[in-house]
Amino acid sequence: MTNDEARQLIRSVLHQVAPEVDLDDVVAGETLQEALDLDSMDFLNFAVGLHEATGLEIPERDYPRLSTVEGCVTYLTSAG
Amino acid sequence: MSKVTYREAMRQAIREALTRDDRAFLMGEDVGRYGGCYAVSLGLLEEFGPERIRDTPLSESAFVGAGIGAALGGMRPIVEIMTVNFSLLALDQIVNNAATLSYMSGGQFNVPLVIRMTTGAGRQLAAQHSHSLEGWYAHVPGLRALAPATLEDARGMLWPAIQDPDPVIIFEHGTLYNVEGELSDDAGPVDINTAAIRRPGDDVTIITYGGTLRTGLGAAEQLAGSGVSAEVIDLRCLRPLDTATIVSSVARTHRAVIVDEGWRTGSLSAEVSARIMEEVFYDLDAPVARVCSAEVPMPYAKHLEDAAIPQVADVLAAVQMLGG
Amino acid sequence: MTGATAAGGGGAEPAGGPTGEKDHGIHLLQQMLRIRRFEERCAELYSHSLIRGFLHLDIGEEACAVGVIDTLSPDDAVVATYREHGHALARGISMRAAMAELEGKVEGCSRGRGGSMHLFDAATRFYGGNAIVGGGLPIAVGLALADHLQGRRAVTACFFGDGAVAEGEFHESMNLAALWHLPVLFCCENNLYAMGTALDRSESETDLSLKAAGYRVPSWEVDGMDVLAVEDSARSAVETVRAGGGPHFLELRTYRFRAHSMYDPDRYRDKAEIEQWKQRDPIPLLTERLTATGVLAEGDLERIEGEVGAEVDDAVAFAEAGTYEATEDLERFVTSEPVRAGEGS
Amino acid sequence: MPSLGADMEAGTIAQWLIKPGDEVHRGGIVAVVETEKSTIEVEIFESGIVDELLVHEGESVPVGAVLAHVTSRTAEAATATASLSPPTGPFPPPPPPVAHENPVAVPTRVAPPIPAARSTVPAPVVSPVVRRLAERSGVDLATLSGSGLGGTVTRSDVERAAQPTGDEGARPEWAPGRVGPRSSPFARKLATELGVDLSTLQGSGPHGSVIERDVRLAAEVTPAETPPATVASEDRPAAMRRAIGALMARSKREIPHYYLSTTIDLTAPTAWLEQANLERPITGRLIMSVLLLKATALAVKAVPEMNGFMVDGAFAPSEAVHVGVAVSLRTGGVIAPAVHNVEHLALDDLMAGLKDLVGRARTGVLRSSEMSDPTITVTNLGDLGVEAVFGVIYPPQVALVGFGRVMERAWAQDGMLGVHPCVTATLSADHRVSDGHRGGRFLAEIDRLLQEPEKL
Repeated sequence: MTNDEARQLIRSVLHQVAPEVDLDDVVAGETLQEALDLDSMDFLNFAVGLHEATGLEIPERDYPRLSTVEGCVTYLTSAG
Repeated sequence: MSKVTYREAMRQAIREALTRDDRAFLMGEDVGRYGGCYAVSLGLLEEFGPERIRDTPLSESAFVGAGIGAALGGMRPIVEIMTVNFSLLALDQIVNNAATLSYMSGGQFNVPLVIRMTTGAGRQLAAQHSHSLEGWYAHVPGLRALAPATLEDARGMLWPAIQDPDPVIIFEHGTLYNVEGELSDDAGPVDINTAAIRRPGDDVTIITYGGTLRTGLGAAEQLAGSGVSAEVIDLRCLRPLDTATIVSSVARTHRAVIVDEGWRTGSLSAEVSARIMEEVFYDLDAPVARVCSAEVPMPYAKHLEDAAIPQVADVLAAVQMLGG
Repeated sequence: MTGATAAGGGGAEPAGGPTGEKDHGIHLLQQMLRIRRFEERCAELYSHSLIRGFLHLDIGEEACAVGVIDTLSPDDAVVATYREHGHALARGISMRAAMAELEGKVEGCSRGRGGSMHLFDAATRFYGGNAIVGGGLPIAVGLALADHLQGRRAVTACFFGDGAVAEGEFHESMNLAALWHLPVLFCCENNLYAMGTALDRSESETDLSLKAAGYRVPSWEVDGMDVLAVEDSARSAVETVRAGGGPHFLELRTYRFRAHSMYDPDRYRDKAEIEQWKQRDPIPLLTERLTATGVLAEGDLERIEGEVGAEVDDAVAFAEAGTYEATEDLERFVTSEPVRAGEGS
Repeated sequence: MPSLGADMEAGTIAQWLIKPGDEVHRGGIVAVVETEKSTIEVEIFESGIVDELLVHEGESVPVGAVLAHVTSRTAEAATATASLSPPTGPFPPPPPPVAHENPVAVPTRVAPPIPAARSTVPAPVVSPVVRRLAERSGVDLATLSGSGLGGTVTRSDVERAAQPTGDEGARPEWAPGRVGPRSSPFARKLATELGVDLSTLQGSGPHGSVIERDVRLAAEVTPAETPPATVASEDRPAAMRRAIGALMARSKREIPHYYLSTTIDLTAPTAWLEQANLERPITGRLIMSVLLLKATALAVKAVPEMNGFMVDGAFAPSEAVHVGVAVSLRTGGVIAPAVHNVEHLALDDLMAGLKDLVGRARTGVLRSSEMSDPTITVTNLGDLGVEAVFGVIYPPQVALVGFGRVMERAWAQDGMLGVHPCVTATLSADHRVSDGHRGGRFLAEIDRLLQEPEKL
């Protein structure tokens, strides 16, 4: 997966989880939870969405790696 | 309680009718030696003899008309027609005579006739053995139209039907004959005037009859899984319609989905929908939804037939549309 | 012609009634005159808009109804067509009840629900009044089946026209009655026209008795303009049917003098043909014979005409004095009411 | 002109077969008539001498018109004039155009499209509707000449006459100008019952229609005495903000709140949750909120006065525990629909139910029962950062439990100081039903239950 593809995927999963939010509002380095008001349920849904799109199991201990957009991109691209 | 099939329940009902009422007899194509096209009357020829289990030629109009005449003459005929599609060959007798004689004669004559026929799709029998034309018959004043969807009704509707002084048509959905279940040993006559609530619920009313009862119940079960409480009504008596049961349910749930294996255009579902509008319009929280058969002659191939007739998923989608 | 005997025919004796009494011939004449004068008045009332809907007159064909029905017993059943005023009157429905029905009054024999085409009467087992050509035949078979199953020795007389022979229900019913050996007397009133279509323009085989033969039903060709001939063959057939001889078929060769219905320009028939048949008008035919044999004495005909005229006047007065059923009762009898007269309940 | 069928209205004399002076006999054919359908011979039902033919060949006359006069030959009828016209029967045939004793009145030409039988009637014919319209519009009917059939005064005649004044009185109430939002019939009925002004609502139903739940939501927060909003097209968040404000104001006004707070060590549940989620696929994972909800629902057993409603000034405890879950909407506002019978739900089922509920709350497809029957509310606002939340009770409920953010804290246990995940649990409760002692017991019970997560 390329960086762009990863970004595109994150955007579309976020849109499903929280249709009102816009990824462009997120400043680099800012956590998604803070920037987009995601609660733990939203975050779980976000992880599930990524899982469904990629097949990655995403264990709970990896959650911190997903807290920023950059972290997500790295996570997804490095996973394959 | 015993385990019986719908077919056996129907056979028990015929046996009861012929045993309890000397005037009753069964006639139709292959009801005797063959045992009935769907084996409903298997064994009854041996039990009651050829005068009362009477094979007929392939003359739907003549033997249905003869049933009318015999009823006028004091008998209680049970006429079996193989499928609803074949009944069209006897439509003249049913609509022009059975349904009219009481009225045209100013109440001097009545026609205590029962006509049983198979209806519905689901068995890959294609476009001349599979249609659901119940709505056509339910259109006609002077007829009573019944759709037994359960074992109790298969067992219990025939007796009150033959005691009814007027013509009654019983529609047996072809996919039900092999349905097996527990039936009380003392199961007997049931009411033939009212609809039944087969599953109570609060959020949406699913209205079914005959072959679509199972579809409705299946959908309700799935809806329960996602927290939607669906009430399922089995119309049972298609004419006269039990409007009270329908509208009181919809007045509670505020939403209705009608599942009808007939074609949508000019269907029984249209009638039910209209009555809901007429009587409880101001209790509706969403437009009435209908799930009907596709407007095609029934296709043979399994996947096409499945696509043509109401499925659980279609009902779920309809409920979804209501925002229920 | 299978199993047919040329019963009746022109040679039958006038005093051929069951009792052999002179009165019988007069009785037949009077019955035919009642029908004729009744229907003539119907035509008049129709043109005055007092009778509406379709009105099919039997004029010219009276001998068929009178000759057959006179041989039936009260327990027998009659199924007729939409051209059934004659059959109803011959069977014993009162002229008052029939006329009131034609005027749509509640005193009519069908409470004004049926009109001209649907006269019914439970008391005389008169089952209509069926306006679907061929539709009455299966019902007749069923009535006979009911009699058979209940061990009653009754006969069902079923009237229909030559047009019905083209219907599937004719063939299905002939077959079923023959197959089950049921006591039905099929009476085909062959007036040569199915509405405006001549027999030879609608049937490949115009000898109708052959159709019956195809179902092994004994058939009789009868001069339908000669009431004595009709009666003679009908009596013989009814006796055989009643005795368990299975269904029989009478082809009554007759002719209607008037158009099919009131609104019929009658373009399909030659005027000469009509005039020719009028020479065989069943009423003068019987009158002449009764006169020639001395059965009908001087003044008898005038007396009968007077009685019949008075009966018609009375029926018209009764009908006009009749009442219309309240529209609140519009939906009564769509289905049965708990307590009812008549059989079958 | 005889009637030869119910659908025959008129006939044209194609040919007379008789002339004056001829003798005619009953049953004879006297004329040939052309109708719409065919050419038919006309039969006479009288015998006598023809006096006069009243209709010429080629002329068309309606059914019932007299065609000729025949003098009867019989003595008693000698003075009478027999005619070919029907007598006036008890059952009036349609068009009754001719007076029997006045053959002169036979129309010799039929005016299209129908015989203008009423054309000589002087006064204009006015329907009740038109009369009412005239009254309202101040139009004098006597001044009008009708443009309708047979001189009838029509609506448009009156409207034309009323035009200069531009009268508005005739405008029906349902005329354009009063269009509200699209709404279901039941929503309208309910809105009337509950005193909710539909025009202030945004629909969440099919095609954006206002449906039952929108009305109930509004009714919950808009007591009937609240003056209806005057701005028709207020946006939904603003409407909701107003609604929340009204409800919370009512709560604060009516309910004597008291507040308690305690900190709960979440070490055990956190460890349990980690382990539990390891065994689950990602789609089946649990979140801490589920444990908190379940613990709250079970704690109610020990302190039932937290669970139920104030009804008419008295507390009605509830057997079932329907936990209202405060869900903040990203567009602004908060709603607290119920998860039903939480005390009986296994954690996985509760998780599924919660997931479904939150999802639907945010997409606006809640059921009415979910909106109307929570017996206690839990707010988990802490999930988004704050340490503690002191909520306002949703009337007619009597308690609200708040959970703050799960934070790592220095925590002394068994004489040892360690870093533990902790949460601050708060209780807002109704003093009319319970007091601080019972409230404290309730929070302690939640704590106790959370320490044994495997039993939840």
